[in-house]
Amino acid sequence: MNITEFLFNILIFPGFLFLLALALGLDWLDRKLIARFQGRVGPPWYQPWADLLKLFAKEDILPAGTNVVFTSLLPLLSFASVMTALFYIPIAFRRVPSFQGDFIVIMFLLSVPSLLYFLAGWATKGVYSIIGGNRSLLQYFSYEVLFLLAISGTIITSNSWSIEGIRQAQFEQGAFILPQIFGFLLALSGLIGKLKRGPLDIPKANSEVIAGPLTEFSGKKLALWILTNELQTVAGLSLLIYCYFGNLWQMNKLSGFLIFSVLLVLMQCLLSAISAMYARLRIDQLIRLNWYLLIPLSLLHNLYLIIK
Amino acid sequence: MSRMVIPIGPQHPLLKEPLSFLLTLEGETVMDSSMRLGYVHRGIEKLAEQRTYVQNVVLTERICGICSHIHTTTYCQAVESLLGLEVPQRGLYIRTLMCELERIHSHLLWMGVLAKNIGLDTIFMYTWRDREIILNVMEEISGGRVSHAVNTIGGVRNDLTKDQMNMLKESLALLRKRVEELLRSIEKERSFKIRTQKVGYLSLDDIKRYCVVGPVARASGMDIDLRRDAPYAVYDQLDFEVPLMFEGDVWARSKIRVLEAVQSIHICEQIINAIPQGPVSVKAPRRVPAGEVVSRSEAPRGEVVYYVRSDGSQNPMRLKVRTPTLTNLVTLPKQLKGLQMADVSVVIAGADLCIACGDR
Amino acid sequence: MNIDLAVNALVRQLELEKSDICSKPINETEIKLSAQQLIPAVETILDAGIWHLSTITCLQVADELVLLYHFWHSKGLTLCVTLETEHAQINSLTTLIPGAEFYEREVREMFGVEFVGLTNPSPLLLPDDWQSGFSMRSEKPNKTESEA
Amino acid sequence: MKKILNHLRTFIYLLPNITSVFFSKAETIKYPQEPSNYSSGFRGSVRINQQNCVGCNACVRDCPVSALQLIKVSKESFSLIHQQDLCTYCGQCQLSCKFNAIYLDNTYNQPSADRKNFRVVLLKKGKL
Repeated sequence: MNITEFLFNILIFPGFLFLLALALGLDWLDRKLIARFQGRVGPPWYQPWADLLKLFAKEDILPAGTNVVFTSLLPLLSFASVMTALFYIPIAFRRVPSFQGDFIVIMFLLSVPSLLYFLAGWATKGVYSIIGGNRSLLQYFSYEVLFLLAISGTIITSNSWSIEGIRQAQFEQGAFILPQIFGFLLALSGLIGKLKRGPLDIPKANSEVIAGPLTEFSGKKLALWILTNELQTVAGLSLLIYCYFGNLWQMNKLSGFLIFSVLLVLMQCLLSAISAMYARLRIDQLIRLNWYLLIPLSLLHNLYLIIK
Repeated sequence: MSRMVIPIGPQHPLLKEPLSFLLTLEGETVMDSSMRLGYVHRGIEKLAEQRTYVQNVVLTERICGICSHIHTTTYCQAVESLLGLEVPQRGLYIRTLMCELERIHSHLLWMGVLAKNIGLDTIFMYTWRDREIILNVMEEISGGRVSHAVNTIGGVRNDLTKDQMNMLKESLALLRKRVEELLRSIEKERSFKIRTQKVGYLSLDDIKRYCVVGPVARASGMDIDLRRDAPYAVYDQLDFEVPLMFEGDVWARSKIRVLEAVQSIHICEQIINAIPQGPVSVKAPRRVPAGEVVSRSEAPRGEVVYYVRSDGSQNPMRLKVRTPTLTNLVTLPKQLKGLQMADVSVVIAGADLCIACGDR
Repeated sequence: MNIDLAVNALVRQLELEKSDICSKPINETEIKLSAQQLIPAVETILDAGIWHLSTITCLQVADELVLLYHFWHSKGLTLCVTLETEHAQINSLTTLIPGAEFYEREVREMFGVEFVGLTNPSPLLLPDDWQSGFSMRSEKPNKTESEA
Repeated sequence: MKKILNHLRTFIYLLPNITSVFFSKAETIKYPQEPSNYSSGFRGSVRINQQNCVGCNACVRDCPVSALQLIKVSKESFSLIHQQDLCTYCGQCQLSCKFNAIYLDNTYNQPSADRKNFRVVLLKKGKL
């Protein structure tokens, strides 16, 4: 591999620029869809780009008494961890280094931003940030378990700890979406909590805690946080697609890319519809729902898969 | 657990108007709260003493941006009774029509704010979309979307034309469909119900002790409505029901408001069918004889009280305005105590605050 | 129980004279009381089942402050109490009617009437450091009213 | 069975609504592309009938915000000035005028960055 090809891979395709376009495209789709569900026109396609550019150009203000280095590191670290996770997820028709256990690595890397999000709340010392941070940690302990338990149904069936292994298993056994539809739905609800989308946008509920931990952030740091969240959406959705629809396309083919895109858009539609349909839950209601209902359900689901 | 004091307001996304709360939190639970008003205090009562009765009609309209018409209605009623004027029936009918349109508009607006505060933006957009129908009708009739300037001492300014009545009829038919759909949604939608039920409970006894009025009182089972109990304008000639609920929580308040909007549509339809022909206003003298009067009417949020005292000159000697928001505000510390932080927004929205009214 | 019965009960208990009672437009009855009679009068009214205090109006007539307590129960009932402008003082109603708190606080700020026993006397509308006196008091205290 | 279905339906209650709205036209308008139109009765700007005005001062007296100003030299020569930045467009002047001289119509004033532009001389009669 020569240096130009390497740089092209890192920066443009399938690296940074492509992922950015994908993330912002999904963001636009989300906003447009919710707007249409609510009877509005919605933003034009370049709106997320414009927002991002504007934020990068804005002045960066932090409250007095906060540690500048620490607060700058937080969004950078979370951005970096999501980008690293995306390196291991085979987006579109890209081959990635796959090894036994890369699933665990991805799960870890995807949960790092949530922890940093909580730290951001404590680092900026605003009352709303602290409440938002506490909420995000509480939410982390409920949805993360749910997401992991639900998606591990596919690991049990495929008997593999790598994404490629799960995908290969589906070529033999058929897509997991049909036999494991409940597991898929549970994983999706876990993902909603992970992405802090409505109706589980409790840590950043704007009628209560303004913007949660991000209240005091502005400018480039806020832009990085937002970008992280959008990239997390891409990562989470493609993880679900690989685990549940893995056999629908071949790698390294244009048709594969198209099928993958269609699936991604459909999943985004589902997420948008869900966030348009429900009111935000209260944090205690969420925890009760998760630990009394959804997590026992996913445990039962896994138990059933093991016995079978 | 350590206590934390968090400010809500004067600027906060939850509040649409400035009001300051200081909540003492223990974890996520509200232990104590204190409240301050006055961020939009404009001294309207004092200002009114320096203006003529005619100018005050426009001034009282500026007290509130949502229920502007009811303020002028109550004020004009007071001055008319001091003058001993008999307002023509057609004028009274148009006045009542605007009151009811405004009630629908206010209730829909409020419903949207509640839905927005619990994160159900879809309902917010739908109710504000439906509210736009009413605003268009009101603009067509009066020439203003919010400040209608329909009332004048001695009657109303605008007459209803045939075209306007037809437009009104069509809009009301569409609106009835939409409001009934909204009623079904708040009865059925699960996440809405679990967020609003059993939140902000007020018992019948609390209602009496705090002198609460309007939909908040009616949601706790207090059967009080000035339109029926002390009819003004032409309410004694109209047929309507006063919905009543006994749960006393925010969900009951939201349902009762939508039920009232349905009743208001019913009243508007009656008015269109029954409106008599004739003049809409009589000429009023500029000087008002000395005397005092207390005028009451039922605003969308409850009882509005105007006290006007005249000393025989062109200017009122004292104009006192009591708006329903104040009665609801008094109960807030009681409602908030022991709640989750997330429910604060629900309770504050449920009280249907209009701070500009409260401050005056 | 309606307003007329409450008025009769008031007359019996406080031994009021006929001239203290007058009727006003829009179904309103006004009763003149002295400052000491207010609390027993409100107790009588509450016993009679009239729980709704609409508002408290304060106004300045010549060098006197007039407090008007507007009650309502299908019809209006106004209790009228006259106070001296200097060191105006009256018992608070908040123990009987907690809902009167805001009205009393407002009158206290705007007219300087001291309510004895007010549960929460902190400022409501004006800033904490307000020092410009009582803004609703008349600038021309000599302006007299020509009663009709 | 029907009861269970109804119960399940409450979990996705808004789904029919949002799908039907999704496929219908948007309620909001793209502002600069689609002009918003005002109703015939909309109170947009203050106009005057030059012939009818006699300079009686009725509108100036009743204006709640003192947005009108009458400069009167004699019975024949006077001018009426309208301060648009003070005006609330309440329509009281139209109501007070006995000669149908001053009225409000539904044309709309464009905003301006300069205060001078808001001072409009509605009428100039005679020698001032």
